[in-house]
Parts: sequence; structure tokens; C-alpha cells
Amino acid sequence: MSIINLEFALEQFPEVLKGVPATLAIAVVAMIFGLIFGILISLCRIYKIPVLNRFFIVYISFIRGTPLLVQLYVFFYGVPVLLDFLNEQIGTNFDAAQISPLIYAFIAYTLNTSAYQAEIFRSSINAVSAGQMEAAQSVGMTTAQGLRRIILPQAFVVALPNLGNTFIGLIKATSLAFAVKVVEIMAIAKIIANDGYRFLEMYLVASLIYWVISWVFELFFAWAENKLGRHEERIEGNAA
Amino acid sequence: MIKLKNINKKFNKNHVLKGIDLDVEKGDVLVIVGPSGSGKTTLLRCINYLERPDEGSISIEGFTVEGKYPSKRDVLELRRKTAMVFQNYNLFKNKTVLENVMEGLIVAKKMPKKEAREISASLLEKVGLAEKVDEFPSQLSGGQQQRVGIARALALNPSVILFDEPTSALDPEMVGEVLAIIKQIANEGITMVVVTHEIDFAREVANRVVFMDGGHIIEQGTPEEVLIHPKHERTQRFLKRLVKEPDYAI
Amino acid sequence: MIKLKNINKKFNKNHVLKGIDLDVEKGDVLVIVGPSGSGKTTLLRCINYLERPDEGSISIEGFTVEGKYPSKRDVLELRRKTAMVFQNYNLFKNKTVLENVMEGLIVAKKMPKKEAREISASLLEKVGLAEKVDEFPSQLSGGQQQRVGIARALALNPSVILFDEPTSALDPEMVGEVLAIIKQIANEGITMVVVTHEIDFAREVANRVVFMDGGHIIEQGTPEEVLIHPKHERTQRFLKRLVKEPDYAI
Amino acid sequence: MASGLAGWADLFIKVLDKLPLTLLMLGLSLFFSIILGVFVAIVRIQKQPVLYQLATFYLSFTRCTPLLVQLFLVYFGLPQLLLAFNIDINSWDRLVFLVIAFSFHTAAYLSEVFRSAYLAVGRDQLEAAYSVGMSYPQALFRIILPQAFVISLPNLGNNIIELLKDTSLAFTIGIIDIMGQVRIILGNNHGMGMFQIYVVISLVYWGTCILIESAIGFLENIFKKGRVSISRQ
Amino acid sequence: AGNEADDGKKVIKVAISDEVNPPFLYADENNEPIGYDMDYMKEIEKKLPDYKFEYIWGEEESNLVGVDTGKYDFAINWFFKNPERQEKFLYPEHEFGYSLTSLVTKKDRDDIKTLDDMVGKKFPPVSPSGGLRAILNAYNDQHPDNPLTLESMDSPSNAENLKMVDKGKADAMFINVTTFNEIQKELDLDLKVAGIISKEPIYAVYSKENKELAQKIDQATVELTEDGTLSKLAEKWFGVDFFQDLDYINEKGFNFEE
Ligand SMILES: Nc1ncnc2c1ncn2[C@@H]1O[C@H](COP(=O)(O)OP(=O)(O)OP(=O)(O)O)[C@@H](O)[C@H]1O
Ligand SMILES: Nc1ncnc2c1ncn2[C@@H]1O[C@H](COP(=O)(O)OP(=O)(O)OP(=O)(O)O)[C@@H](O)[C@H]1O
Ligand SMILES: [Mg+2]
Ligand SMILES: [Mg+2]
Repeated sequence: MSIINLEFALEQFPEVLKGVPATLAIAVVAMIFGLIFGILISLCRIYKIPVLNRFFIVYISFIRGTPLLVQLYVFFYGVPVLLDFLNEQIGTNFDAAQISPLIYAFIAYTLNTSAYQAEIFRSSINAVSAGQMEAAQSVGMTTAQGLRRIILPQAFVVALPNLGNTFIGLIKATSLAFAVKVVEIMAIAKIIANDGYRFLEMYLVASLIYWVISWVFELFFAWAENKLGRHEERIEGNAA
Repeated sequence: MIKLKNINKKFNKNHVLKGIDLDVEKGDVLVIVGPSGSGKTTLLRCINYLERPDEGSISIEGFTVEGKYPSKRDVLELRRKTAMVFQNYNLFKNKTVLENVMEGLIVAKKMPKKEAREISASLLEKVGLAEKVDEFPSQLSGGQQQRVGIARALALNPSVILFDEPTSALDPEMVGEVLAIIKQIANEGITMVVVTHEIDFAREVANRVVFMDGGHIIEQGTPEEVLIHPKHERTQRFLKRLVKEPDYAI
Repeated sequence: MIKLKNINKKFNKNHVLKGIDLDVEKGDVLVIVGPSGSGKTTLLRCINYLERPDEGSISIEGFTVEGKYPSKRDVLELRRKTAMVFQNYNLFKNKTVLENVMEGLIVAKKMPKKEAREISASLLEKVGLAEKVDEFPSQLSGGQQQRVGIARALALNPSVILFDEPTSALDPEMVGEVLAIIKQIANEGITMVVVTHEIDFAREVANRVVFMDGGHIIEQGTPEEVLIHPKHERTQRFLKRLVKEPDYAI
Repeated sequence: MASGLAGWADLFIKVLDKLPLTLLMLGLSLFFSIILGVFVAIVRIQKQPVLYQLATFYLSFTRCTPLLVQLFLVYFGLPQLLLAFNIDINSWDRLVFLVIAFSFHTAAYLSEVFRSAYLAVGRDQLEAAYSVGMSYPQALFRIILPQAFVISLPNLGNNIIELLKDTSLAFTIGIIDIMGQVRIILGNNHGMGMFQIYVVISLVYWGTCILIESAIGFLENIFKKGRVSISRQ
Repeated sequence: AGNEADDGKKVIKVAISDEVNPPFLYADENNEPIGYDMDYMKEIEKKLPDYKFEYIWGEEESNLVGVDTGKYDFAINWFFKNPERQEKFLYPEHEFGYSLTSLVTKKDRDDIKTLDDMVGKKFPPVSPSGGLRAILNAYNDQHPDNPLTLESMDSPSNAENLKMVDKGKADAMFINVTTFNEIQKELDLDLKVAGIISKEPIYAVYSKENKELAQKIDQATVELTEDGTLSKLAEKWFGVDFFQDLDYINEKGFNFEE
């Protein structure tokens, strides 16, 4: 008997595909908001904005330092307790059971990835030469304008490979959301696998799906890197 | 027009500007000459607060900014009165030649794109770059980049233009063009401060010359006074090399 | 000594070097002049294969490298025979001034550190940077950076030194120093190719001059022949500006 | 389970007891993944024909499939594969399989970190190195990588911390690390005291993370010499 | 697998699961496995002196994959049998113990006795893996028109789930009686076992290649059952001999009703 029953795996493909929307929703929502927060946080750190700089150092440390699972639990178990408390104290009538687990996932994943993206942007913004900002200011731009029009577009090119890492990491990390009842690719795979202990088959199916999704995004990131980086005379290999 | 009072600037322990006072009249072309490392670039950068002086005040058209920690709004206003040509060009790497020139017009001056494009294209033609408008800075030769920098500053049409060695990468032909342009806009009443080490160029373009050394202004006056009949011994020594070898001069 | 044959180079469709042939003798100081964008820098960069020519061959001291895809070993050997001063300095940003100069000696020439340090320090003193040895390039003025670049190339003591506008950021005093240094090492038999747009400097330093335009060599000969009595109309026009305004020249 | 201060302390001691093992896995995996990561990055930057395709495929596979699956492949699949060639590695320590899997996994991510940092170092730096007669490897190690290293540090931090947390997968193949310890305790309690246990494990991870962050910050300070940030103003 | 130990015994690698389940299987202070399963293994070891058992902790899924690929010889925890699984793995013929599954509700409820009563009612989240899930899935397969509503979640906490039932946020929890009793000792919730659903035989799980070993152990298991050793172990760990029938067990107080 062969270890992997391919026929079984093929049969289950459509079922597992049903998890794709949840995976994509969490990854894309978290990525987009994470991008925005990440940039803002990195700027607070680069410009050493008094209180915020300290705050975000701790924030980044905390978010990166504790397991994502724990962060999910904090919202999943914490919010209902908080709502119950509110209901008692000020007589509101929130029903925690009505909140879709997806919402907890959105919040937790966004907060989580923001911390990582803040570090990505801190490094890529610092890689842009200071002269670029001076030039922007010399033509009368405000710092904000200079950041938006000159610095960030250049920093983005540097950041892209790392953003790719983060996004693909995010896609795979959505499987953790099963711990708060979000049923995505890996969750479905596990549920099916349990019946006949066909873990290998189902992991194969899940991996393929993850791979295809991520691969599409890999292509996208590579394309974007080329497109956005066209202005640069890039240091290439050792040719000449 | 421009009034600098007691400008002091230190980099750590290196005291680079030691109480500079300077007045420039409207429409003046003030040339600053001096040995390498004497603080010319630093002084220029202080005028639009790219470098914050430790002490002193700067006024342009009666608008004064003072001290090391002025408000952002004041600094922005000061900068909008000036434009700058950098010693190392500092073009926007992610923008084409044309966009480099348009950028300030669109963003800081809120000019409509079409108008900005026309102004920029015509200036780029003036400096001989009509063919290069769609290239990125990384694809240009040194002199071409410098000319983009000049066009970028001119396009803004500010009250004051600060030039940091604007002809260092230019051949004699091009130097002639730039000279003509500077003279022309001086006639339009724009004030210019030019740092240069090309004494020939200085003589032709300046109506006032300042000689700096070691963070001090040593001598100032007309080009004649400073560059041909310098009074101060340091200035004489600085200019000596050119005078000493007359057989090569034309 | 240096022999270029039929060097052709295109950037996409822009044909920048159009079949350049050139011979330089040992100990020669060859100066290349020409308008901005004419291909001077590109030619210089082809000589040490920083830019790969699309066609043609380059020999230095009889060692020949050819075509667009030579072996890495050949290119390395060619480069070890040369040193270069860049138009925009290109200092190692993560190294101090002293380390910038020592780096090539230690790594490429395998010189003991102590010796490398002595040579470097004495060269830096020569170009007036004794005080700046422990600073980083970002803390230097333009002229100071350029001098570090010059010292870095000189330190290597190669057969050939390529200078790309080595005095563009230097004041007349310093230009004099550099001139003296170049003359001195020419006497030691080092061959030099200098791109410059400072005609005065070219006259004094060169024993041969090449005038380039649009990717061609238009004219070559002694400084006298090319710079004072140019035969070609293009050369004459290029030099005209200086001749036209004799009242400012000394 | 015991509650109160003694309970907490007991829990902490049990978890901390496994910290050295976690750090060992982290250190070994990091070491190998940096080496492999630099290599893959350089191959991809240089675009050398066959190697490039291989590296890109490797990158895609390791980044895009779950780490757990890779761990299974190495731990369960590799011995079977080798057995076909009459090589029996089933008796190897589980730690070895773990380190292999994690090194391959993390190296993929690190290679992108290094690649982006390498590309952010200007080409002028490489040319300058060539002009003083350095070979490519010399230029790489003396000029380019030191500068790329600073740029990559924050991203390196991100990935090291991810790796730290990934080590918790060790328990799936029976290595009792700090997370494994916690799961055993949780199992013994039928999931009671979950809150307390997760507080403890979070604190232990966070503490380790702070150590990593301090090290990264320290390195950033040392290596940033000569660099000027846009926030200079 | 299958190395020789120093003393010439054949080493058997046994995967034990972290989804531990006292008193079947759990860990002592030094993370050594203890419980009914381990005592059973010790008895087996006495019967089969040629083998030396080596225990390896791991996640349940990983353990099964390991058995599947031949990395481990067999896995032990409290695996239930079903036809799909039998296709994949080798189950011995005879069980070595039982697990009693039950529905737990609030003490004042009488409407829930069997799984049928749970149609249209709410369970707390169920783990995707494990034998309990398999029983529920099987029920749904048999009643495609009236299925149970199941909500899945990765490693749900039994204690949290019971609290949900206690607070009225779920109607009943499907849980092992022993597990419930252990938790109830600690939490003392307002809950009861409303009905025993099944007495599930439990097995060790072997890879299909391991016929010989499985047979030998199976043989030993039969002997241990017949000579009453396992009954004694059951008394020791569960307070009741679950080899007897359900009525006897209920009488003996497996049910936590007072
Ligand atoms: N990397 C590049 N990509 C595309 N075009 C380039 C590149 N480098 C140079 N060029 C073009 O090649 C031509 C010659 O450039 P080069 O730098 O050799 O000029 P140059 O003679 O040194 O000029 P300058 O005196 O201004 O430095 C220019 O038109 C320039 O735009
Ligand atoms: N960012 C900096 N940090 C530290 N020192 C600096 C910095 N910028 C300039 N300096 C020092 O200040 C002095 C003046 O520099 P500045 O650039 O103003 O000289 P300069 O007159 O423009 O010279 P050059 O003609 O060579 O461009 C120099 O000694 C330089 O080393
Ligand atoms: Mg300067
Ligand atoms: Mg040039």
C-alpha cells in the first residue's frame, strides 16, 4: 500500500478550496491595514517622536515577543468578557456571540503584522539617502510631502522583498485562526483528515493550495519590484 | 533682502561657521569663494535651514527665522522663498528628468500639471536636455545631472536661489550658457548666492564677492576688489596660483 | 602602454562610444576634454571594464581584454593595473577616510596593515586631510571627499590612473596641489588619463590632449595643438567662450 | 494545579527549564540559515542560469508551504528516502531533523532579507571596490555586505523572532521545548488554568524577544557608522 | 524502525500523544508518561521480553504520520476504531480498555439524553481531531437529513467548553466521562452527566507493516484481559472495572450524580 492515497487527496480538493476566501480575506485585510500602520509606526520611530517612539518600541516588542495564538486568544476570550462587563456597568446590550470570529482575526492579525511591517519600513526608509529629503525640502515640500512623493516610493522598492516575506507568512499564519473558530484551508484539511487519519493526503492538498496562492503573490511582488525599481541603476551581480 | 546675523554652526567639536554676518541686496549675485572645507556649503545650507545653525538669525525679504529650533511652519516658509542647486545634485532618483523639475511646481506651488510641464520642458531645453526629459537621473552623465539640478531650482522662480558649485561638472560651453542664464534672471530681480571655485566664472557672474576661510568671512567687495586686487594676505595667497602662471592664461 | 581598439558602447539605443581608437604611451598624461554627455566618463569606465564595451579591445601593458564578456580573471587583472578617481567620488561609506585609502592596499595588494597605514596617512597629509583621517565620508565637504578619492587612487601605485574630473570640487589652491602631484607621479612613469573640463588645468597637466564629441574622437595632439590652435571647427567652437571674453582673463 | 504565588513560580521554573533547549534550536537554525540565506540571495542576485532557477524554486517551495509540512518531510520523509539508498538515519537525534528543517525554512526568508539589503547598497560602492582592484568576493565581504548588514538588521530581527516562535513546532516531533512543556501541563489539567499558562509562556517568549531586540539594536548602533538618516533634519 | 538495544532486545518506538488525557495517559513532574496506558504497556513488556519500548512524546497528528511512514512502530493514547481508519492503519483485534462518552448538561435539564436530542441544539466548539469528533461525524453520516450542528476549533479547552455549558452558552458538551469527572473535581460546576452515549473500545494504532508485533501484543492483551490484570488496572485508575457492562459501570458511580 502506498503511503499517500492520491485519489482521496484529489477528491477532497474542492472541499478544502472552500477555505480559500477566509485565508485571503484575513491576509489581505491585515496586509493593507498593516502597511498603513506599519509606515506610521516606523516614521514615529525614525523621527523619534517623543512619547510615541517609546510606546511603539514596547508595542513592537510585545507583539513580536508573544505568540500570535495568544494575541488571538486575548481578543477571542477578552472581548466577550469586556462586553459582559460593559453590559453590566452601563446597561448596554452587546452580544459577544454575534461578533464573527473573522472580526477577531482581522484585528489580531492587523495588529500583529503592523509591528513587523514597522520594522521593515524602518530599515528601508533608513536606506534612502538623506540627500533625497533635503532635495525635496529645497523645492519647498513639507516633510510629509517629501516622504510621500520622494522617500516612500524609493523605500518601497527596498521593502518589497520583505513585504513579500511578510505577506506569504501571513497567508500561512491564517491557519492559526482556527483556534478562534475561523475555518480556513488548514482547518478544513484537518477536519477531513481526522476521519480516516489521512493527514499526509490532506497536508499535501493544503500545501498545494497554499503554494499556488502564495506563488501568484510571489509573481506579483517580483513584478512590482521590477516596475517600481525601474529608476534605479541597481547594483547587480559581479558582471563587469 | 537676505540678512544673516551671527550665524554659528558646529559639527560636534568642529566649529565650522564662526559668527557669519552677511547682507545681500535684491537682484544681487553674491559669489562665495574660499578653500575647500572653509564652510561655504554649510553656510549656504544654513540659509534655507537644511542645516540648523546653533546660533544666529536669517531673514529673507524681511521674514526672519532664528536659532536652532524654529517652528516647522517658519522653516517651510523660508524654504519656499528659496531654491537650491546642490553640490552633488541630489536629484530625485525615482523621478524622470522632467518630473524632477515639475515636482516642486506641482507639490509646493500647487501649479496645474500642464503649466508645470510647459515651464519645465522649456527650461530643460534651455540647459540643453530636451532629449533627456524621460530618462532617470541614473542614466545621465555628471554634467547632465547638474543641469537638471539647475533647471529644477530655476523653475521654482523663487526670491532667492542658492547655487552650490553649479558649474563643477560643466564644460566651458555649458558654463557660458549657465552664466548667461544667471545674468538674465538677476535682471529679473532674483537674488542669488553662488558658491564656486572657478574664479573666472566668479568674476563674470558676481556683482559682489565674499572670501571665506576657516568659518570666517575674510574679505568682501566687488569682484575687482576681492578677486583682482585682494587686500587680505590670505586672499592673495588663495588666488596666487592663477596669477603665478600667466603664460597659460589667455 | 594603453591601447584601445574600436571601442563601441551603447546604452539601449543611445550609441555613446562610436569606435574609439586610442594609444597612450607610458608616462603620458592624456587629457580628454569635450562637451557634457560626449562619452568621456563612459570611455574612462570602459578602460577598467566598469562599463563593458559592446565591441572592441583594451590592452594595458600588453595585457589585452576583449569584447563584452571577458573572463572574470582577466577583468580583475586589468583592474589591478589601474586605479580610478570617480566623478562623484564613490567613497566607501562604511569606512573612515584612512580606511578608504588603506582598503585597496590591504585587500587587493595584500600589504601588511602597518605599511598600508603609513602610506595612506602620508598621502592624506599631502592632500591636506591629515585632520580628517578618522571621519566618515558623510562628514566631509565635497572637496574633501574628492581629495580622499584622489589619495585612494594614488595609494595603489598602479600602472595607470584614470581621473574623472578630479578637480571639479577643488578650489584653485588645491587644484595647484593636485597638479603638482600628477606631474610628479608622471615623472615616476605612471600613465594617466584625465577627463577634465577645466581648460587651464588641462593645458598645464597634459602632454597629450584628446577632444571628444558625440562618441567620436574629433581631434588629438599636444595641448598647444588642440587647446590653443584647434584645427577642427567643433573644437574651436567649444573653446570659443574662453577666447571671446579676454577682458576677464588674466 | 497549584495557584497563588507558588503556583506561578513553579510554572515559571518548569518553562524556564526548557529555555536553553529552545535557544539551542534557535541558535543552530539561525547559524545555518544565515549561511544558506546569503548564498541563495547571491545566486538570485547574480541570476546565474541553472542555479538561479533552482534557488527560485527552492525559495518558492519553502516560503509558500507550511513549516509543519516541511518538518514532516525532513523528519519522516527524508529517512525513508535515504533508506532506499541503504542509509539509515532514523537513529539520529530529533534535534538534527529539526535544525535541518528550520534552517532550510528560515534561509528562504533570510535570502529575501539579504537580497533586498544588498540591492539597497548603491552600485557605486561595488564600482569603487572594483576600482581599487578587489575581486567580487572581496568587494562583497568588505564593502557590500557590511553595508547591507545594517540595512537588513531590522528585518533580520523580525525573522529571528519568528524563528524563535516557530521553534514551538519542535513538540510536534516530540522535542519538549518551552511550548511542549506548556502543552503537557495544559493536557494534564484538561485545559484548566489556560490563562495563567499562556501568561507565563508569553512572558518567557517576550523576555527572549527583548534579548534578541537588544542585540539587534546594539548591532545597529555599531554598524550604522557613516550612514545618515533622512531624519537628520 | 527496529534497532537493537545494547542488551540485544528489539527496540520498539512508541509514540505517545500530547493531547493527554488523564488518567489514560499524562505526564508526571519529570515529563515521564504515566497513567492507565503506561501501566498496560509495562504489563505487555513483561509478557514480551524480546522487546524494549521507547516512548516518544509528540502531537497526535504527527504521531500518526510517524506511524504511517514507519518512523514509529505504533502509537498509543486512546484511539477509537472506525472503518476509514482501519483502511489506513492496522488495528489489533482486541481493545485494551474503554472510553465512556457522554453528554454533559446543566443539572436542572432533562431534555437531553442522547445525540438525537442534540439536533438543532448547540455544542461548544469541537476539536477537529480525536475520537469524540469521529463519533459525532459518524452520527452525521448516518443522519444526513438531521445532522448535528458542529463548530470546529483548534485545540479547544475542555474546561472552557464546560464553562460555556455552565453559563448556558451551549446546551450540552460531548465529552469523555473520565475527563469530565477530573475537571469537575477542580471546578465543581453546576453540571451533570445527562447520558452515556457509548462505551468505546480503545486501541493502539500500528502501521500496516507491523503485523507481527501487533499480533504479539494483541495476544498478550488477551491474556492480560483474561487473567484480570487489566481489570485491576482499571480499578486503580478509574475506580471501576470498565470491562464490565454499562449497567454495572453506571451503578458503580462512573456517573457523577449525587
Ligand atoms: N547608465 C547609463 N544608462 C543610460 N545612458 C547612459 C548611462 N550612462 C551614461 N549614459 C549616457 O551616455 C552619454 C555619455 O555619458 P558620459 O557620462 O560618458 O558623458 P560625459 O562625457 O562624462 O559627460 P559629463 O562631462 O557631463 O560628465 C550621455 O548622453 C548619458 O546620458
Ligand atoms: N555632516 C557633517 N558632519 C560633520 N562635519 C561636517 C559635516 N558637513 C561638513 N562638515 C565639516 O565642516 C567643514 C565645512 O564643510 P563645508 O561642506 O561647508 O565646506 P565647503 O566650504 O563647502 O568645502 P568644499 O569646497 O570642499 O565643498 C568641513 O571641515 C567638513 O568636514
Ligand atoms: Mg562645498
Ligand atoms: Mg562624466
